[in-house]
Amino acid sequence: MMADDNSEQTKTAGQMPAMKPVVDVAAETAKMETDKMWVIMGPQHPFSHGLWTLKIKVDGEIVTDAEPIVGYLHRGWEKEAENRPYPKIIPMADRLCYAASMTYTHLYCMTVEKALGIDPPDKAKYIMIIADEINRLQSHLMWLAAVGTDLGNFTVFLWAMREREYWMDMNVRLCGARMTTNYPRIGGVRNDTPELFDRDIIRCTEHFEKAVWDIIGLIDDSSIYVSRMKNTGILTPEQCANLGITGPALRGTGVDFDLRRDDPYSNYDQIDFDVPVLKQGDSYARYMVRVEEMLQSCKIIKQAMAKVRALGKNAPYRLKVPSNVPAGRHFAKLEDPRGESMMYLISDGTDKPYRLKVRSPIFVNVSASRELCMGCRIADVPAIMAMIDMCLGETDR
Amino acid sequence: MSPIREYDSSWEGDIENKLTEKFGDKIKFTGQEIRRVYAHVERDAIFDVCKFLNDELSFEHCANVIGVDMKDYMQVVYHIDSYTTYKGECVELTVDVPNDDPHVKSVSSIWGGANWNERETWELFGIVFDGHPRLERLLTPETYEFFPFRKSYKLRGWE
Amino acid sequence: MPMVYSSILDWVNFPDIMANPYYPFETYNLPYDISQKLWEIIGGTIAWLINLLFPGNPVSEWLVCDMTVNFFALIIFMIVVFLVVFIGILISLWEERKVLGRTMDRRGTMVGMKGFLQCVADGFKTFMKEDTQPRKVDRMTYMWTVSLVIGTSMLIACMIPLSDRWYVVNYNTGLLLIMGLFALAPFFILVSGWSQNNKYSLIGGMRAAEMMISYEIPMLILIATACLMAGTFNIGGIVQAQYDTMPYFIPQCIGFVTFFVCANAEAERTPFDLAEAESELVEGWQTEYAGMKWGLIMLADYMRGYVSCAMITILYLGGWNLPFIGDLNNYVPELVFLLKTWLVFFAMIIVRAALPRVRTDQILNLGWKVFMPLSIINLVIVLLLKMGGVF
Amino acid sequence: MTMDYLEKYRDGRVNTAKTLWVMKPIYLILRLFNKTVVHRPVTILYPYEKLWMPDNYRGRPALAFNACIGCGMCARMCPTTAIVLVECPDDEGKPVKRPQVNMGRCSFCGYCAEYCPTDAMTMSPIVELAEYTRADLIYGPRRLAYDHTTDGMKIDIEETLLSDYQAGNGERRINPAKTDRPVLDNAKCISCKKCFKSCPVQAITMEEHGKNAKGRPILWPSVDDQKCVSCYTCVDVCPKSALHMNEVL
Repeated sequence: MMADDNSEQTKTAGQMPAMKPVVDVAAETAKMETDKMWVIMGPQHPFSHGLWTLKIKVDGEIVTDAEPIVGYLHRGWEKEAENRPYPKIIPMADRLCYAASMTYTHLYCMTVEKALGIDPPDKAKYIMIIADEINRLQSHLMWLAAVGTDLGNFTVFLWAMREREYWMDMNVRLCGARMTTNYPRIGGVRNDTPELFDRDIIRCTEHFEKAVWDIIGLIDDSSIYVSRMKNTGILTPEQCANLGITGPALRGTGVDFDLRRDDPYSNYDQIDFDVPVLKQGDSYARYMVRVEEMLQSCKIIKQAMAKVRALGKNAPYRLKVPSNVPAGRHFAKLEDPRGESMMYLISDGTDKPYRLKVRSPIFVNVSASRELCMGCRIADVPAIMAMIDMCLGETDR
Repeated sequence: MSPIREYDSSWEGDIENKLTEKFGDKIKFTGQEIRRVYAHVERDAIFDVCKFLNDELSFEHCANVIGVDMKDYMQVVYHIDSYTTYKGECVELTVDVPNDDPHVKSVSSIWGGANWNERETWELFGIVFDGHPRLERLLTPETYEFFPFRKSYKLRGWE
Repeated sequence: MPMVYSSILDWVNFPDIMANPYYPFETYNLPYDISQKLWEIIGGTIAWLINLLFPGNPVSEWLVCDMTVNFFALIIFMIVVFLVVFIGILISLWEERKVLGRTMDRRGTMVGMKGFLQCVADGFKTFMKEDTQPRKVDRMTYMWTVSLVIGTSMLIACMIPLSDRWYVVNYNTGLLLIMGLFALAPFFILVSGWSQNNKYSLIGGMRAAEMMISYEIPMLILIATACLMAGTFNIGGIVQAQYDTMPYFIPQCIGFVTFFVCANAEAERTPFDLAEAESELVEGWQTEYAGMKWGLIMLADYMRGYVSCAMITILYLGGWNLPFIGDLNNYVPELVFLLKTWLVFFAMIIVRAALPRVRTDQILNLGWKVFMPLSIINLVIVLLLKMGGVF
Repeated sequence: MTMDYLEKYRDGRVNTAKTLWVMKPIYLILRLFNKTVVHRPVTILYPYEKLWMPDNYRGRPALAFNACIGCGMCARMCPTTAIVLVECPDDEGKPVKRPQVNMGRCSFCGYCAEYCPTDAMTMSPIVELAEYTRADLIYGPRRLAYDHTTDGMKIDIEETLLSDYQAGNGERRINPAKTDRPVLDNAKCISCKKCFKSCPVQAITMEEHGKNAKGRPILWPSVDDQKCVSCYTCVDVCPKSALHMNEVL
């Protein structure tokens, strides 16, 4: 409905199944008198990747209500940030999301740069695009691994983890750490790209573009996988936008919106890439959007690497910034692997923020789990919630 | 949903005009950037402004509801996005809430996505959202009787 | 007439087992032969020692008489049959771990003997664990059902004949007996799931029952088809019929594939492990079983996997005979049988590595809308072949 | 730009005729099985084999004891307060201040190595830090030593000044330790010499600027530009906040 109509999607949209729940819950329950029971999945449950609970009310195998419970990991991140100088928040921002730590660090640095009124050098921006996309790939591969285990296949888990390891190595090459990278700085990045990094990352990209087809063959060419994901957790685009769902889940319903293209930050407007959009609005569409995003990330990395190379070895990559930030209110948005993340900073002229608020995409996405899970079967619950790609570090903050 | 339009620099002025026309001096514009509109709204008008934004201007995504403790008063900040008519546009609405009467009308009936954000703001700042379907503790334990993100709540620790 | 015993060799003699009047089988039985010879050695030595102390006592005589030899030989027979099956199952467990590891680009278990000793270590670990039991379970059903699941699995695993000389029973309806015991477990699982007072277990038990009605009927039709083709319910007869004509997976290729999938479901292996669906129902019907009980359940799972593979070997792959080698088949048919079983198990492992778990409604659809027609088609083909006089 | 994957799979591979189509995954699995049986899997046998790590890998912090000047920049920048300065004897037995790192708190962010003005603190590639008690995790200055420090492990801040960048002279990179210098607010100074005593590089000398009403000399610190490493020690110890760091932008 929202994507441009000249694309092929319109042609195929007619063949898609009508958007209705798998089972008509109201009719089913009217027919027979059965007892419903609450099944509490979590906080220690194989399907909850992290510490959270999903209470589902089941009628036999059919879910009639769902209620997520979060907060087991609440650390008071925002309050703690109010008591530290600006540079010391960067390692903390790494800990917001373990799968794609650099996106949050980048977001934090962008917010403070905005408050300082400076624009980081081009080289830093392109390096951060590379780093962001590496992290997007890592996060998506971790999600792919989780999809494998959630649907009961361990092979996909390990194959995806194997590919993720190469991107982890790229992280190590770039900044010396695998997960909590502490790489972006206010006004640039920590260090220049190391020697031979461009060669390594192009190799890694080319390897991945080939290797991902194996995993795709394992999932998309397997009728069991596809039938497990198709027609489950269907949302309409109106519902999706209203519930605040962002990211691949939103694009899977047909809303053509990507912050990288529609609200460009950090030189993303200089880079040519496609935003995958599908109209089905089911778990399989969300899956396909994410896989295509991984392939697009590879293209972005190649282009950004070419731009970094063109800028030369001596181009500046880190600006010196004052330690005190002038008073004001600023926010920045960024397309996280999981959706739209946002930081809102109120500075009061000292070297510590007055208030720093993080908008986490998962926090809002997971609040829609009732609408996602209604009418599906228990076996579908992991398949549907896997497409949300839970990450508790940012949810509970 | 409405049709998609590509970005045009006249959008911000457009939004300002439409909002001013409808709400007059209840809404005060404090700034403007590319794809950003900043406004300050009176407390009693916030629900109507949000409804107008959603229904008429097709701002269908409420990104964020933020509570801020300004010591003398409190603030609620809304970030509202559009996916279609004003694609990529973000409106920031700020509402002042007095300390002794921290009530503001809930917008979770307009945007389902505001539901948890408002719950979080209530539990951390004590700002009550009238008409919220379920104003309960979400992140902190239910036994908490204080609002930990207020400035009056001091951190204890090494730093 | 009292014999004169002078040396140990007089006590330990290996008579023809068939000559024993109490010999419990009709044909030659290798494990019984081994057991009897073992008892001849053990019992003969004991008898000789006692006779040294008390010459001419009746106990020594009793220890080597026909009836006693038969009795103790049967006890040893049980142990021998069980041990061979047990080691076979441990090898299939090891095979699964290694093959699954290699398909996932990792190494599998690495503890001793190319990882085989990991089975021993795991067994040790589960036996050492504290045997916890939730307070509110229905104690009797909780213990009994799991014992029955383990017990029946072990029983059928031992009852599978490894060759025409390595068997426990040789009924004419031996196949039906095995299938009857094989299909019992889902009932126990259902009751066990209820008895644990746990929602996951309850749903898991329900799923086991739900699943059984979907795969059991096509499976029984397929078995009946194979028996029809061979003209007998006797396992030896089926194998011999295949040796005389051809392995049945050639004429019954549809049935072979269908039976393979059904056997996967019967053994509750990964595409069909709904009853213990790990991602949604923590450990399914096994959730509340801890320590040794859980270890035995795991072992029972592999026993059922072994039985499934053995059934496929018997019904479709020609059992313990290899074609074209004639009399060479008489040397180690048991090993041939086990190797074929492990080969089928390898295929099961590959399927496990490649496919995710199906949903409950999907397996019902699959059972009734795909396997049922396929098995009927298979039956029709066999009937046509029979009527055409090919078999 | 094209979307290869979506073009291929948009409609979904599965239709009713192919409901049982599972052969491609099985083929892929067998292919990998074949490969890993002939060659070896990608996993490594960890305690016996280890991955190659690049020079800039961030394991535990390592300290070159004699290169350290005890300025405390690492302790100041540590986001988890894992580092404290302790007194310990140097090679000649004189008590000096050196950092001590609590590995139980360390978050391996690398700030200590980055901000160290003399590159005495580096990040070593050691990651195996398990100990039996928490007290064992506290690494004293001597225990922090690491013998195989290479140039690749040293990380320096190479910042471009904002003024340079805006003037188009963006290629000049500079370490803030070379530009930022403490500046004295003369009115606040009480001539207590605390900055002079605490300066780790003896960059501060007390210069006399007349006498006060009581006849005592008025001593104001003056900073030697060459020696100063801009470590904030004097700023921190100043009891009247008379010194502040002048950030050159």
